[in-house]
Formats: sequence, C-alpha cells, structure tokens
Amino acid sequence: MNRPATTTGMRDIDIARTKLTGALAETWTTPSGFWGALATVDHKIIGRRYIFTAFVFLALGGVLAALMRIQLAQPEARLLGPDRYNQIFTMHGANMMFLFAVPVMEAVAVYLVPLMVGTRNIAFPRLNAFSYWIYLAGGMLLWTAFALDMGPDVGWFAYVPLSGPQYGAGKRADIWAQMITFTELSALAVAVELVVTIFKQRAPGMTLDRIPVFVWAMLVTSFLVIMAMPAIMIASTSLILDRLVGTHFYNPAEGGDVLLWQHLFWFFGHPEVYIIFLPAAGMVSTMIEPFARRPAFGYLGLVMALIATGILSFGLWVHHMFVAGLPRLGDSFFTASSMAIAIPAGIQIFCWIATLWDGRPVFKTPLLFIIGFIVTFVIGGLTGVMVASVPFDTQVHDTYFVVAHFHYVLIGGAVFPLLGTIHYWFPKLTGRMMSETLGRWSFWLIFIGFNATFFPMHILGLEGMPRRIYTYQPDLPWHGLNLFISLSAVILIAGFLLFFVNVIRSARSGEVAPDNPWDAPTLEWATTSPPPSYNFAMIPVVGSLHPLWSERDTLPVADGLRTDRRELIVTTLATAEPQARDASPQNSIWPLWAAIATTIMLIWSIFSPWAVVWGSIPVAVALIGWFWPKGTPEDES
Amino acid sequence: MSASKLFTHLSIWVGLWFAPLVWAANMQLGQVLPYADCRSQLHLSAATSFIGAAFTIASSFASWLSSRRVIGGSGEHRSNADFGGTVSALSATLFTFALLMQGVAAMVLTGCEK
Amino acid sequence: MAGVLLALATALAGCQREERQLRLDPPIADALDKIALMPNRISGAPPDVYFVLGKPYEVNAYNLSQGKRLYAWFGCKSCHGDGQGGSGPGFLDGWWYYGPEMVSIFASIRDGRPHGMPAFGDRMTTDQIWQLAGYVQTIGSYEGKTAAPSRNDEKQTRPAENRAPAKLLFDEGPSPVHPDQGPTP
Amino acid sequence: MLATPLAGCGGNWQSALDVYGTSAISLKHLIILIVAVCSAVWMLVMAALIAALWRGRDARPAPAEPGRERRLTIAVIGAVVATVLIISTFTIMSFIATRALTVAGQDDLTIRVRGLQWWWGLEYVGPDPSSRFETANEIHIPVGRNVRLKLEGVDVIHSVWVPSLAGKQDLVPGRPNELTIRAEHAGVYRGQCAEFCGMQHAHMALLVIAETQDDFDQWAAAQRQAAARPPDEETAAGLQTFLAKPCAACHTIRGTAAAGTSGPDLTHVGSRRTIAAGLFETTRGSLAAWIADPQTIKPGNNMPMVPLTPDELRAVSAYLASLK
Repeated sequence: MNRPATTTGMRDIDIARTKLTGALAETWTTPSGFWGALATVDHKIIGRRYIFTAFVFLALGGVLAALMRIQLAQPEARLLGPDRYNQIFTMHGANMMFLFAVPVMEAVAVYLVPLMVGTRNIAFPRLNAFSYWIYLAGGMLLWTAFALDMGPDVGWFAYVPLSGPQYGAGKRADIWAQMITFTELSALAVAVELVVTIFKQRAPGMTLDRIPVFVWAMLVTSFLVIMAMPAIMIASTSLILDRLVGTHFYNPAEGGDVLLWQHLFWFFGHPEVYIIFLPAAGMVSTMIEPFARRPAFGYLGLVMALIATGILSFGLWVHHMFVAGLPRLGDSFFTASSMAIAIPAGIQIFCWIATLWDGRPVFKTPLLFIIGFIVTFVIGGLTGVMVASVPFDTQVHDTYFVVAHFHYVLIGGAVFPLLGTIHYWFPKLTGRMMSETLGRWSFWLIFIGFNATFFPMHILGLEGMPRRIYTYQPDLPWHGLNLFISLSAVILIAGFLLFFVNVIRSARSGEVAPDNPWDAPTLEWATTSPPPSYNFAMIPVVGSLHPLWSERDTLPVADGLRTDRRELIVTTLATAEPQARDASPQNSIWPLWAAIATTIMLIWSIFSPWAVVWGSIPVAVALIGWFWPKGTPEDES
Repeated sequence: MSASKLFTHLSIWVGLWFAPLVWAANMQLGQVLPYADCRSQLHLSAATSFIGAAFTIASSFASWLSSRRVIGGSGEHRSNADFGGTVSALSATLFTFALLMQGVAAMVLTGCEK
Repeated sequence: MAGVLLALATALAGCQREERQLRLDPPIADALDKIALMPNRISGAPPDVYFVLGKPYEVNAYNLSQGKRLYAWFGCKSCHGDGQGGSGPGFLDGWWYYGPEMVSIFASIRDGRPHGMPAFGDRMTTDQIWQLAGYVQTIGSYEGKTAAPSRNDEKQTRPAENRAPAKLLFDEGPSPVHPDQGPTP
Repeated sequence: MLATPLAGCGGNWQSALDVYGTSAISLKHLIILIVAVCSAVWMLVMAALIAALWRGRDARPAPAEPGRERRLTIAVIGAVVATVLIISTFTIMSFIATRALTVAGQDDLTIRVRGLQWWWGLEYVGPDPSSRFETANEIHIPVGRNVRLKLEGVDVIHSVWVPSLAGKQDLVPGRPNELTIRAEHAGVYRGQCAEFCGMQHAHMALLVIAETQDDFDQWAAAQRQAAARPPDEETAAGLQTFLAKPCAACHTIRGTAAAGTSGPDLTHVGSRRTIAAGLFETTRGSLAAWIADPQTIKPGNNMPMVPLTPDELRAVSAYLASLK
C-alpha cells in the first residue's frame, strides 16, 4: 500500500500487534447498556437484530397459515368467519413478503456482506440503524392493527376498487398501504448501503471476478430494490390519496384506471419475487463450495444468470394480469420474457449439479437444505414455466395451482436456502455450532411436510379450487385433499418448531465454533467467530476468488488505517485498488429519534393529510441532530 | 477517465446495458403496437422485435470483441475485461432469445386477440 | 416507543370503528326501532340499547359505508342528489328541517316527512335505516369523521364524506338549492 | 401426478381436467402435454442430482484429470441448449394455443354478465328488444353454439371461471371484456368467481347449463314471460308479504310491483337450480332458511335479515318456490 506522506493520527502500523486489537476494540466497540444498544451502528448487531425480528415475523405468519389450514380442513367450517379469514390471508401474505422474506434476505446481507468483502462496517451505518427501526415500526403497525380487528382485509396485492375508497371501509387498507411505505423505506435504505459497500469498500484486490457469488447476488438484488420499490411506494401513496383526500388515480369515471394499480403493483411485485430468490441463489452458490469441497462450477455463468435474471424480472409483470383483458399479443411478449427467465435459472441449476458432480459432498445440514432446495425449486421453476403461458394461465390463474407454485418458489427456492444459511453461518453469528442431529431432523420434517402440504395444491387448482376463499361447499370434491394438506402442515410446523428449538438451544449451549468450521474459502471466515467489533484487525488483501483456499496459511493484509478513530479503506469500483481512507460514523441515538419521528408522521398521515406538513418538522429536527457536524475534520491523507 | 478508456468500458459492457434497453423498449412497444397491428393488418411488432434482436446480437458481439481486444493488449485489468465481456455477451444473447420469441409471437398473433 | 404508544392510542379508538357487526340479533333490532321522539317528531332520544352498543351507526366505518351503499340503492339520489338536493332538500347547506340528530334522521327515513319524503319503514330493515341515517348525517356534518367513507368510484359532485363536505361548502357560502329552503343561516 | 386424486372425476363439475367446452378441451391437451414434458425434465434433473451425489460419496480427492472442467462445461452447455429448445417449443405452442383462445364465430348468442358483490347478473341480449330478459346466477346455453359473454364489473373486480368450458376472464370496472364459450356436451357446469372480491368471494358460484337448442329455446321463452299469478291462497299471501316487506325494494319480479334492482331478478327463481349464488339447491325449505337468516348462512352479504312471522316466511318461500 502507498504509505501516506504525513501521519495525523495513530495508525495500525505504528503499534504492536498485541496492542492493535485493543486499540481497535476501543474505537469500534458498542457501549454496553440500554442506550448503547439503541445507539449502535455496528452492522453485525443490527444484522442480528434484523434476522431475529424477521424470524419472529416468520413464526407469526406461520401461525396465521396454521389457522387457515384448520379452517380449510373441513368444508363450510365456522372456525373463522369471512371477515377474519380475509384479514388472516392478507396478513399472511403481506407479513411473509414485506416483513419476512425481503427483510431477512437484506438482514443476512447486512451481517455478511461487509465481512465477505473485508471491510469494517457497512456504508452509511446510521442509515442502517434507521432502516431497522423503521422496519420494526412498520411490522408493529401491521400486527397491532391486526390484533385490534383492523388488519387489512384486501389481499396482499390490495387490488382497487376493493381496496379503494368506496369498497374498502375504514382504515384497514390504509394500514396496509402505510406498512408498505415503512418496509419499502427500510428496504431502500439497506439497498443503498449494500450497493455502496459492494462498489466502494471491497478489500484491496477484490476485482469484479473475485467477488463472492452471494455478494454479487446482493448487488443485483439491491439494484432491483432501488428500481422496483419506488413503483409500489407510488402505488400505495396514490391509493392513500384516493382514500384520504379524494384523488382519482383509480377511478375510471374520472379518468383513472383500475388496471393502473395492477401495473404499478406488479411492476414491483414481480421483481419482488427475484428480490427474494436471487439472494437465496447467491447463498446456495456460496454455501455449496465448502460442502462440495470444490469451487462452484461456472462462476461466470452464475453471475451472468443473477444479473440477467435481475434485468429480465422487470419484463414479467403482466403475466400476473393475463386474464385482465389486455391484448393477447402484448401478453405474449411477457410470455416470451417469462419463458426466457427459465434459461438463467436452468444455468444455475446445472452449475450447482455440476459442482456436486465434480466435488466430494459433505452431507451436513446446510447441504441437505441445498439438495432440498434443488429438488423443490426445480418443481417451482417448471410450474413457473407453465403459468408463463397465456392459455395455460387462463385455467390456473388465481387457483390453488398458483398457491402451490409460489410456495414452491418461495419456500423451496428461498426459505430452504435461508435455513441452510442459518445453519451454515450460525457459528459466525453466535460463535457456536448448531446441533447437527436436530438439524437433520428438522430438515427431513420440513422437506417432507412441505411437499406433502403444497404438492396436492397443484391438483386442487386444476380441480377448480380458487384462491382466497374462506371456505368451500361440501358438494365440491376438494375435501379429501384439503384435509390431507392440513394434516401434512402439522409435519411442516413440527419441522419449523424443531428448527427454532435448535437455534435457541445452540445459541445458549452449542459447541463453541472455531474461526472456520467448514473450511470455507470466503473472507468472513478469516476472522474470529463471532467477529470482533472491527471485523478484521488488518484489512485483508485478496488475490483470488477463494482467498482462504489459495492462501491457506497467511492472508496478506493492508495497513495504514488509523486506530484512534473509525476508518476504513475505499477502493475503486472495478479493480478494487485502494483509493482513500474514509471515516466511518460513530454510534448515534439520532437514527432512532428520526425513525420515531418518521413513524409518527406516517401513521398520522393515515388520518390527515396535514400530518405530512406538521409531522415533517420533528423529522427535520431529528435529521439535523443526525447530521450535526462533530468537528472531526476529514483526514485526507 | 479519458474518453478512450470510457469508450472501452462502455463497449465491453455494451451487451449488459444496451441489450436490456432494446428489450425494455420492445416490451413497451408490445403494449402499444398491437392496436396498430390489428387496425392495419401489419406486423409492426414483429418487425420491431426482429430488428431489436439484430441489435442485441450485435451488442453481444461488440462486447465479446472489445473484451478480447483488451485481453489481447498489454494493459491492466485484463481479468475484469474478460469477466465483463463474457457476462455481457451471454446476457445479450439471452435478450436476443427473448426478442426472437417476441417476434415469433407477433407472427403467430395478429394483435386483435383480446 | 412513542410509535407504539401512538399506535395503541389510535388503535383503541379504532377498535370499535373497524368492527364489522354483520348480523344484528332480532331482539336488538326490535329495540333499536323504539326511538322516543318529541311530540313534533323532531329530535328525541334513541333507545338505551343504542348507547349500550356504543353508537355504532355514527362511529363505525362498516356501517357508514353500508349506509352509503343504501343511499344509492334506495334511490335517495333521485330527490336529494349527491347531498346537493334536487326535488328534496340537500344536506350540504347546513340546514336541517328536522334537526341533525340521528333520531330525527332515523324518523324521517322510517316514517317519512311532509312535502314528499316517503316512509321507508316497510322497505328497509331497522338496522338498514340506522346505517342510512348515519351516512346521511355524515354528508351534512361539520366535522370530518375518520370513520366516514371517502369518495365514490364515479363522477364527483362534491368533496367526499370524510372531509366534512358540508363544512367545506358552507365556508364557500351557502347556496340555496331549493326555493323552500328557508333563510340561510 | 394426475392419476390418483382424479378418481372421482366422473362427478366433478368444476375442473380444468374434466372438460366439455371447445376451449377447455384444447387447454386440457396443452396442460397435459406441458405437464408431461416438465415431469420428464424434472426426473432428468433429479437423476443427474442423485448421480452427482452418489458419485461423490467417495471421500478421497478425485485424481486430477486434464480436461475435467472442459467436460463439465460441455455437459452444462448441452443442458442449457436442451433447455432453450424445450422453452422455445413451449413458447411457440403457447402462442398457437393463445390464437385459439379467441375464436368468435358468427351467429353468436350474446349474454351480458355483470359481476356484483356477490352474485352474477345476467341479461340475454337478443336481436330485438322484446327478446331480452334478465336472470341471475344461472346461464343456459345451447350446445354446440358459440356464446359470447360480455363481461362488466359493476362494483369491484370479479373473474368468471367455468373451468370445464373455458379459461377465466376478469370483469373489470371501467373496462368491458369478452369471453366466448362453447359447450360440446349437454350438462351442468359449475363456475366460480376467481378474483378476490371481498367477504363472500367463496360463495359466488355460477352454473352453466348446456342443453339442446330446443330445450334452450323453450327455457328462453319461459324466462321471457312475466311471473305467473300466484296459483293458490298461500302463494298469493306470499306475494302480498313480498310486496309489503323490504323484499320488493331490492328484487324484481316481473309482472308484479316488485322492481328493485340491487338484488337478483327473482321472476323465475323457482326454475333455477340454486339460490344465493350457488349456495343451496332451490327448495321451499332452503328459500325459507335463506330468507330467515341470510347473515348466518352467508355472512357479510347484502341481503338483510327481514323480520317475518312464521306464517309470512312460509308464504313467501312458497311463493318464490312457485316462480318456475
């Protein structure tokens, strides 16, 4: 590294190795205590919180699913009335998509990406703290409303006019729409942080072709978030405007259009699926390496598939509207794009199988989840090809076939890799290993329970059972399969319970993990488990795609960073050459205040448009506090 | 960044920025042109799709060729050029496939079907 | 934290506002029919059960939106317009012939009034009349209710109910829409 | 995949796999073909996965062979090419089937279908105004003729779906759509609203009854008639109650003073197979149960509970059941 001409502060090169870690810890540590916990900007602490919260929402969403399965086990069941059932299925969808699936993927990235690219903290750490608080507030808004019988009841897609001013009575749809604003705000914030972290904070030497596939996946995902989420924020905001101040975005009589909602919603909604799936694909590509004991086959193909899938995902949205009455030729353009996306998906599957083919698999729990993922995701992908066809879709659209399809894609394609991820990175998160025995049991229960629950839904859909019905009549031939599905769901739930038991037990009394328990090749394993507050004592220098395999004994490191204040290396975008040392912000309580002020403004604005005016004053105050200059000059050397 | 360096960068990655643009534009035209196709008994959307496919395949070649040129030279960042050129060329090929299928759709359907 | 408190506070108020009482037990419906009017049939007292239920037809969003449906279905528009009036009086001008109380409106709908207001007592059930009365009161209200419905998916003739159209229009100055309307306030 | 659960196929009257309409028959062929090919693809991928895992169970490092990566590359490229070929075939097949979705011949019978919360309003549109008539929730069509459904969403979005006859199509407020159906066999086909439309989305069924042209003409002629006079004293009392109570404010019975339009037309309600949008078979008993407490049977629907004495209830249900 270039040695700067003048030294203005204490540098890591000036002090002995033993003192170095102590000095860094003092600079980077999060103070203990309540306020310290609230003010932290450490990406690892926030990431852990994010993951934990997302799994709480997963459990809550699972309870809703169980309620629906009890209701549907019998024809004309009276456990839930239509009003409650509609709230429950809406909550299940909205909760799983907005409060679990997207946040948990970003949460894992918040924890892992800075470690995988070898830096000390995520870019914009205070924004990161803010994003967590906003996410938490959005989740609590939705669940509090539900607990008080005012949960949204218009579906997670909230089609107008049903969710519009005339047919969506009360504030239920507004709560849905504002919950969107909360979660999208937090998702956008994390996306921006990840893009900057990946572009500018990679360890020296980590050129584009040495970025771990998971990091690539998160880069693509972040761009998807940045481009897709504004569409839904526009949609939900205009819905609230229609409902609160009487605008006419969706009123055909005054020149609005109800299909405008569907276009806006699905322009976000389809990329959303890939926002959930691409990180999972990245996790698989990264996890498969230590368990196949060879590099993932076809790095270029895997990265190309991620990027191409990401772009193509913006040209699929009309396949959710094939029966809305658009010209068939226009629909068919979307069939073409939807079909084309099967090719990058296929490339990834073939590369993973080739990796296993050529490797020597180690059958630990994460690999089991990867195998379960491939088995189920291929089914989900193939049924995806089916619904991409306009004529096929006219029969299965809005039926249980589609319910089966997207649960195969989202549970098989994203939750399986995620559970593998938790088993795999658990030692890095907590410093302890998860129990292998319980892991295997939970895998088999989840795998069998999942397939027994969701596969029969394909058949139910073809037999004519529509989605979103709170009950069905006894003279329809769906009873047997529905009962079977509900019973199978018990196995699935047992598997998840076992997983949670495993997590809690292992976190408290699991075997203590070494730094690199799986002999994995990526940088996060180059530091301790769990990592210290400063991540790496010295920033590693990367010479290959698998630094820990090619440099097994000692990783070369970069030096020259100050130890007496938070500093990290900024590198060039494409070639990751060191450019500058940059300061990383201190802990601050202001992101929390800003989040509270924003929460008040957003919830208030459900009731009065003036909230936007008066509510922005505290937000502005909080932002001023947040950005108040602290008098530490930039160290430009 | 000098102009020639910028040009090199853009041309290596052309398959990844130009091809999606062409494809996205064609998706939009697919919502507009069917009405014209139906009225005039033409195959405008087929024409735009196939012309678009020609553009994307050309951008695929352009990416490939310019990355090979950089690799053949003696400059730095040859691995990045290899990576960028290959990823771009492959992606552009994928968009070509999508556009060709859209062209086929416009040949099979008239635009009047609702 | 403050967000939680705020959410709780609004939610507690919202609880009753959002409840959807889909079926009214016949005895309660009977009791709701027994309003006590003043001898001139203007104003009076609703039955006790109305208060026990928590004035559901004034504060409950679902009842108000059902009232809006009934307003269209029972042809109220043909005389009263979209609250603007027509051959019957409007509700937006700040002038209630028989008072703005729920019981008066309920009585007007159920029993009819002189000069052409027909009785709907044999065409609607008791809870429908209450729902409609709640909605009509909202149109002519000077305070926006958060539970009130918003605009319709049709051509607009006035600000939506949740924005207290009477107040908005009254601020612009009353405009008589009916010659019998009497002195403008 | 399709074998076991379809054992009860014979009696299945709402299934995309038990088909009697031109459009649904060709869709079923497409579905079976695509599902079969996809099943084969899945099995191949699984075979490759199992082989890969089986191969590598030997824990010793494989001897370094030259050209291993190249062979893998060729295998993966081969698989991708196969994928492209299959995908292209599916895509083109899909386009061709799309073209077949919209065949509207001449001499169509046109029916205006209105989707409402939570029932179907139907109007048979004939060449001259006198041949028009209204009914609800039950479509009669002649076998072997194209029937054009003109779809209008009145309140929220609904979707008409009779899987044994054709794929679905949405009824979107402000955007009229069309769907052409054609039954090849006589029979009763059940359909259901497929787009979530609020509280009673689950109970918004539609029957399509395909019959011979003669039977259809007879039925249509009967439907065009106004309601018959009450045949006896009890039904006459029922009519009186119907007119005196809130019923008449929402329902029309042609030939009487009842002319409400916010509920289904009841002129020939007794001739329909079901009431309350497919909820019950039409009998005097089910009519009485429905009138007595609609909110318990179908919570949230727009029919209020009208207080009736037992005698009135008996009379009204008898009258409605007599409206053949």
